[in-house]
Amino acid sequence: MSRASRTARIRLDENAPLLDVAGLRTGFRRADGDEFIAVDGVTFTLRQGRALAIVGESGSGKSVTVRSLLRLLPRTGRILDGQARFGGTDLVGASDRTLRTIRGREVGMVFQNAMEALNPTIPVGRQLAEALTWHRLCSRSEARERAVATLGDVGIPDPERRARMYPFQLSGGMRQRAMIAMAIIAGPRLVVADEPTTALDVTVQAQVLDLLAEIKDSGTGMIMVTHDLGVARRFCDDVLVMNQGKVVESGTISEVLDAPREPYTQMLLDATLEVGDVARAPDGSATAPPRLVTASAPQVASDDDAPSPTPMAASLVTPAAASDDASAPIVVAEHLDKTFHSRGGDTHAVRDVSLTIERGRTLGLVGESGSGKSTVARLVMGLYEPDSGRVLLDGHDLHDETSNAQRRRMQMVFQNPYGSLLPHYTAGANITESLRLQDIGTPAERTERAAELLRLVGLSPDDARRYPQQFSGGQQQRIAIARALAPEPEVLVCDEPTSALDVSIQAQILDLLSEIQERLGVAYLLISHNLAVVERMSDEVAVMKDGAIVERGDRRAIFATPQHPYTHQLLDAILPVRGVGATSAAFA
Amino acid sequence: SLFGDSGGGGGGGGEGGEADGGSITVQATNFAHIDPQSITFGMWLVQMGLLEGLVLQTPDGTDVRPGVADEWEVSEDGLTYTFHLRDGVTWSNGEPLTAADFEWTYQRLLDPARGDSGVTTGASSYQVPLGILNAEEYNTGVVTDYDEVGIEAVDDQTLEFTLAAPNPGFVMGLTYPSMLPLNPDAVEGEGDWQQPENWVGNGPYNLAAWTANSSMRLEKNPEYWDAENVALDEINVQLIEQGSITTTVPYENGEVDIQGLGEPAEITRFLADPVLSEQMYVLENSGTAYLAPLHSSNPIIEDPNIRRALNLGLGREEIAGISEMTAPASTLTSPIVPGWSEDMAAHDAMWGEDAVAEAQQLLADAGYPDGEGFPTLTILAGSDFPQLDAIIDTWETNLGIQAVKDVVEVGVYVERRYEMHDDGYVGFWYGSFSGISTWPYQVEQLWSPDMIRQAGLDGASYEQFLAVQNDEAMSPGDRTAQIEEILSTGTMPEAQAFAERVAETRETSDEAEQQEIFFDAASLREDTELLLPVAWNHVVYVAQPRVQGLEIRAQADRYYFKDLWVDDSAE
Amino acid sequence: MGYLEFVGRRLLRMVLSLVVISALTFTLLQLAPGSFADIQRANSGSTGMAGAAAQEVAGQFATRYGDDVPAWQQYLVFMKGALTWDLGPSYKYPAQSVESIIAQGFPVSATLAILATLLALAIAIPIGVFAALKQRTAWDTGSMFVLTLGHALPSYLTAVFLVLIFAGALHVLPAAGWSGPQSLILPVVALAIGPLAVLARYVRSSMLDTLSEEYVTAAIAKGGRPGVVIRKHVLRNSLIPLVTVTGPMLAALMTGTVFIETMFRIPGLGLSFTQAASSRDMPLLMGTTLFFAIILMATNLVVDLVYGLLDPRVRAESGRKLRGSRVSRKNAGDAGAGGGEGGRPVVQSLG
Amino acid sequence: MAFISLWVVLLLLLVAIFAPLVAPYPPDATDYGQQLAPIGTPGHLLGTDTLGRDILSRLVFGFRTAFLVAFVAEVISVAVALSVGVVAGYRGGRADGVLMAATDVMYAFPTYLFAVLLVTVFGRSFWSVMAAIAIAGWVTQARLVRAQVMTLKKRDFVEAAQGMGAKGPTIATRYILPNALGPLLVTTSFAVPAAITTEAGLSLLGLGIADMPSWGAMINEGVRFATSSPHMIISPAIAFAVTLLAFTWIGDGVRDAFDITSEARA
Ligand SMILES: Nc1ncnc2c1ncn2[C@@H]1O[C@H](COP(=O)(O)OP(=O)(O)OP(=O)(O)O)[C@@H](O)[C@H]1O
Ligand SMILES: Nc1ncnc2c1ncn2[C@@H]1O[C@H](COP(=O)(O)OP(=O)(O)OP(=O)(O)O)[C@@H](O)[C@H]1O
Ligand SMILES: [Mg+2]
Ligand SMILES: [Mg+2]
Repeated sequence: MSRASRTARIRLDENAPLLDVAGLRTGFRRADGDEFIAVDGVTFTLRQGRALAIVGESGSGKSVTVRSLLRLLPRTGRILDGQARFGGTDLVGASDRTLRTIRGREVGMVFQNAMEALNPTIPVGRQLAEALTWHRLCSRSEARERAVATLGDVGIPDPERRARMYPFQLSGGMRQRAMIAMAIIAGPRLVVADEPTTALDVTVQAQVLDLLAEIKDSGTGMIMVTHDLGVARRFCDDVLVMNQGKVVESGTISEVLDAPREPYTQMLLDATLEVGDVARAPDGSATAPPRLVTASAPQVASDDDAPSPTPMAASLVTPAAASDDASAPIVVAEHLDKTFHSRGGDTHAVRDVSLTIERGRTLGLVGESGSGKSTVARLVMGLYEPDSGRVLLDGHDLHDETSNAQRRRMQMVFQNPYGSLLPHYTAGANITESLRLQDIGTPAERTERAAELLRLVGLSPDDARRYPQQFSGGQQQRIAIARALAPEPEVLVCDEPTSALDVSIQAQILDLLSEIQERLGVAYLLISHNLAVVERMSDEVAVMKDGAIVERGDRRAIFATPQHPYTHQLLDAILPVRGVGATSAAFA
Repeated sequence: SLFGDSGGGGGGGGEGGEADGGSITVQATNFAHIDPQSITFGMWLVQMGLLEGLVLQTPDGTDVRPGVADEWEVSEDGLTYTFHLRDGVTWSNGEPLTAADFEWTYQRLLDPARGDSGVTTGASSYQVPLGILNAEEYNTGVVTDYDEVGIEAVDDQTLEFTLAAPNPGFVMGLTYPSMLPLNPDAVEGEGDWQQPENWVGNGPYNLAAWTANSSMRLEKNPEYWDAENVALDEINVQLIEQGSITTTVPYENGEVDIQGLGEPAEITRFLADPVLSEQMYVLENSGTAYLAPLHSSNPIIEDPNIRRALNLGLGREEIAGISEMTAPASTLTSPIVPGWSEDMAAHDAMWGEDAVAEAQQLLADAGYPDGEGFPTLTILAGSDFPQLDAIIDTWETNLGIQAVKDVVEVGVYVERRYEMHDDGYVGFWYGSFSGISTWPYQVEQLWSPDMIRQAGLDGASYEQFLAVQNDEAMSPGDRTAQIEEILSTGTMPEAQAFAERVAETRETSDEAEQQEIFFDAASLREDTELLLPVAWNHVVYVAQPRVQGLEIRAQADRYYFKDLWVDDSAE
Repeated sequence: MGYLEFVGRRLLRMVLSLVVISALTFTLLQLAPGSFADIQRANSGSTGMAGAAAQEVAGQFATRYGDDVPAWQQYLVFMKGALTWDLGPSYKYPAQSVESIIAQGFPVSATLAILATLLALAIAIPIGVFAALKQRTAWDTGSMFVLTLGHALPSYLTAVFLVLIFAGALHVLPAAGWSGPQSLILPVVALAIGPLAVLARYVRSSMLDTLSEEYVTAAIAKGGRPGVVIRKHVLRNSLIPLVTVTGPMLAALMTGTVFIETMFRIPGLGLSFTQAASSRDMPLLMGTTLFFAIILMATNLVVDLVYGLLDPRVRAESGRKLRGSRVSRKNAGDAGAGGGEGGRPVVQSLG
Repeated sequence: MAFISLWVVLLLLLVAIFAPLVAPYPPDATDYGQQLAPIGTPGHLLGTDTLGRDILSRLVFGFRTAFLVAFVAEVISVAVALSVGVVAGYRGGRADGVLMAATDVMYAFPTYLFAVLLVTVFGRSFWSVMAAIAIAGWVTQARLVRAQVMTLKKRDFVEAAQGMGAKGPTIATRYILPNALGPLLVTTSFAVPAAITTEAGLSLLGLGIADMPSWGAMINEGVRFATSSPHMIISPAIAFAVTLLAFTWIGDGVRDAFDITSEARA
């Protein structure tokens, strides 16, 4: 698929490594004048025709590493030390002119977010053609033709027409394909892909990854940055694990992922959830899954330390009138329907959705982006008025009963912890705000309550005085959970509570949620696009597509014997992380 | 074109050093139109060379010289003036200029309706003191037949005026812009007669181009009777906004040949500069700045002794000291009026230690020793002048009286000046005048008997006066009569005495005698101390050395274009 | 359809605004103390017959507005005329119709405004681009310092200094007048300096934003030379939003700049407007106000449409989004330009 | 730059507050022997004006006036902008429509007229000039607040608050408003110099404050004397420029402080 070019290019020795990076150090000048070392002595070798995965948690220096290779650093960043030999050229020391002949021509780069990496005001075809004309590889018209051809090669239907379109006129998957086309159009020998699929839905992700695999199979070397170990295992030969700018461990995929030598790698693997984990767990129970963060696990590279929660003091809240039937579901949603009207057209976001949440149990809701999950959550929370249908909370219609006493019984945890906290309130004030709003307790009692809750979610009562932005993402999510728990709710609606977080932090939060459920008997509506998370946490699962629930039932049943083709599709797209025997075939 | 078709801005249009030809650039205060029958700055420009009356002033402004009329005679009783127009005098379109044109022009001037033609917006510029028989009466609607007005074209070349009373200043009065002739066909014709394309004049220059708010270009009129004695081919007029910031930069940059100099600091700088000081033309004491009383329900300044104290307490020397071109004023009447003398002033010493001491004494006698308990006075003004601060300052220093200035937008100024104010607003409005220095003008016209008597009304009478003045339903004749009644009985006796003395000037045809009466009347006016003279202002012009024949006279037009020529070799 | 509907709605809003503006102006004018006649009288001197005789002057407009009609009828008469671009005679310049006064003054003001804007753009773009490329160097801080300084002084003060230097001291340019190309130089420069600073700062910050865009990195990753990348990817995208700043700026300048026009004796619209306001010349004031409003609003509309043409994203969006985007862009513009434009000056033409 | 400016402004503020202590003379104290004294005259550091008044003292008191005008005008316009902007942005619908219509009108309306009217009716006083400036200012700011509120409204914390049972007014005032203040603060710091400029501009048109020493009036007078007594324009112009610069840079600084993303990217 890669096309030979007519002009002379850097000569590569067939047997020499494609890329040889040694002691790469990259720093950023900070506002206070200090140098922040983002990449600290990274060393690795990429042989021709092989694919290297760089994995690690957020901020570990993955992106900076690959950008340093092509010297694509912002003004404040600079490479302090090291070498990156590409063929006979040291990319770090090369002149700008030499580097330019390599960029795009020898090394293609695929960026994470194609929407941002494509110029919004230039048609896609022209942007592709530039990569050729800038290197004087062919004439302008020929470049155009090849742009169209390459768009076709990466699987974009009707490439002739699409080439004339602007990026925003393409779908997310098509954009990412166009981005890849741009990286490979000049026939590079190395493609560097920085999280090329993170922004995509699982099903689309699978298609794009297949495309990258194809490129790799055609003999192009590849470096793929990812935080998804499944992606690494499926597409790469070698792996580099990074933490805090340093390489923690490297080797072939099987060496590293099947037999990690470093505790950090082990921790990453432990924290990574995988569909089928629960099935494989010794007791197979979902109500009390084993803790992800085991005592034996090393301290994670975050400032989230999670001391064990302490028991709660006496309740401040007068319990709502006990329901007649303690075994009846706490939440019943019937035939919810919601359409959004806008001048651009109507969106039928939720179609006839019914669901029930049992007391103290978890209902998992999965589906891809835009399928209506969040809208359902808001309808259940009573934040949106349904067009039709109703939500019963312990038998009370949420929309008849506007009393705050009912409302407080159901609380919500959001995907983005920072965005959902009031930035100008302290953690303590955030937590007690709902109590204050409903006039529960005295200020002193509320302060006491905040302290307790902070302890419950594994933070220190002293943290009450700090502001949200002074906490890490994981800690912020803990505060958000504490806030949700403050009015002693019986139901917690969690909309993607961990998708903004690193796997290790995700593990902690999921542990926390499980523990809280165990101790306080709160019921969860858990929304996630991550099947593994849903599998781990849920008792029951509902699958959404295009606003409707296409399949629902017991968690085991859904994952073991999916009925709806869409559920199949979702499960097929899963990339196993751990070794042999855990392939997706097991679910087929 | 975008730039209009005005000529180049530079003044360097002269061709060599000979006396004829060339052009100059002068500055003038902007105006909206150039109808001399309506009071705007435009009427002065017209007077400078676009139109010419029966007579012109001599360059120094002390006498008249022939204009359209080459001779005239006065009857024995001083009531009839007969003017003989030059042979063959024509309009710029070549048509003859006749006495009938004058008669027509004056009918338009005195037209009581004034509105229909839509040509004028300002007040009529007719000068009442000219005293033409029935002119004022016709204008105010008392007399309705124009034939009764004392203006008559006897034949094409003879124009006869009949006066109501002898007026030795009559011929000089004809040099006022309102008496300029207008071309009836042009004025009544299609299109705007004030635009260059429609312009028909009889002056040494014709209107060639006019870019509103910016500039005007005048060209020599070949049809002018004295064209061979008109030197300049072209006059460029730069129109300056009144009150806007004008610096001398254009002048010093050679863009302007003649300009007025108003800023004290500029004057100081010019005086100090050996070269520039040579280019200055000064007319001393030709203007007066004064304070006129506001009407208020607080009667404090209705008390003559209080006014006297305020008058004597003004630190005129300090106030005038602000500028080199200002002198302390002892009288309203400008000292350049022939026959003026210091004796006219209300007191022997209008300033200085004795005056202040007397003022303090007066104030103490009135119950306000050192200004204690005296209300804060307001000085109303339409724009801010340093003199205002100086007035306030010296009153405070000399008398211990507090005053504030109330500088208001012009619309407010015009309303507030003649309003009846409440208790808290008592004081004076600030006015200044610079222009004509003749007895009739200064005594009868400028600070007229009516104005003085109006100022001398007490609160109650003034309210009555306002009521009558604003009574729309009343006929003009009734209103005039009732106002006269209020003014003559309601005002202070000294003001009425002044008015009566002024009226006596009509009874004599002897110039010397009349001047004596005027002098006497003016002294009476000072004695009322209703209007307080503050300072006399000099008028200063600067002109490039090449400009020849320039002399500044005491009329707002200052000079005639026809008297100028350029000598480019002059340095 | 969305596009047409959008334009239609905007036009409708313009018409409604014009009605409100005219009514408001008229009311204010009625409330303002002093009438045209009073002020005329005061300006003619306080003397002679002026005191009494000018009482009748107001009656002159009887022919157009009827005899002693109530104010609201005058308003209706005026508006009826305005619909057919027949604004009637000005009070102050009775021989001239308001529309002819506007027709004379506007080309002058527009010439000044266009030249000043072009000058500002011609200087601001290179400086802004340069400063952004040399961010945090002495070049950047230096040029921004000078620009901010230029902007900190209001145009009338700049004008004074320019006149003092180039006419007063150097004698190379005329200090005032409207008589040829050389008389345009100083006023245009004085007018351009403020906008120049705003535009340059805007270009700089817009450039910096674009430079940090991922697609620029992507273009470099494709092997583009800096010059090419800047020309093809950075410049275009950073200059598109400039339209939103330049348009209103041009409109504000076009409606006349009182001080500059007075100081340089330029027969523009700003002067007519100020004079009309201070002399209570109702027809002229109403006429110029409406004309200004139309110019300003039309420019806004044009800016939005042009923006749509330049930016394919906006072009593709429907009217609703276009309208929304205007708001956000405007704010982005404010923040980006930032040159003391936080509060609109009371006198639009302060410059 | 912002930091230095902050000190400059603080210094100027102190000067304004303690004007009577700082200024060597009362602003209106005349000295008829010493008119138009140049810079450096003993006793009159920056010289004197036509009445022999000390220019330094007048500058000091003039700043006091300018700052008061700007400050009070800003307080008023910010208060109005906040209430209108929050209501329009949060409630949307009719309130929003009215605001947008008002914005359209204000945008195209010659605010000069307002200024003339206010100044004519209420005199050339502090309050009318201040009101004129405030009236001109609030619309832009209200629009800004509105836009800000509209973005904040979509933030998760608003939904979180709704979930906790907070009602509209609480959300608008307790949660959204404080967060909308940041950008407003930026415009406010730019609006202070704008207000000072406007006051000066009104003075030039003869509509400025007449009964207090004002920079506008000083500049106005200075321009008249520009050729003959340049000191009368130089000191006010420099003071003017320094103040405006300082405020502009503070505005820049405030904006940078709120604009974390651009800083991070830069
Ligand atoms: N422009 C920059 N200026 C300052 N610091 C930066 C910059 N870019 C990255 N860093 C820092 O460098 C470190 C490594 O960042 P990098 O983007 O490589 O992380 P990453 O491993 O790619 O994380 P993620 O998975 O979140 O993309 C982080 O601590 C980050 O804060
Ligand atoms: N307030 C709204 N106005 C208009 N359309 C909306 C609104 N909220 C959601 N939608 C539309 O409704 C559909 C469902 O959105 P929703 O947010 O519920 O999806 P989701 O499953 O949560 O997706 P994601 O995984 O991306 O969060 C989408 O097409 C979305 O664009
Ligand atoms: Mg990254
Ligand atoms: Mg969602």
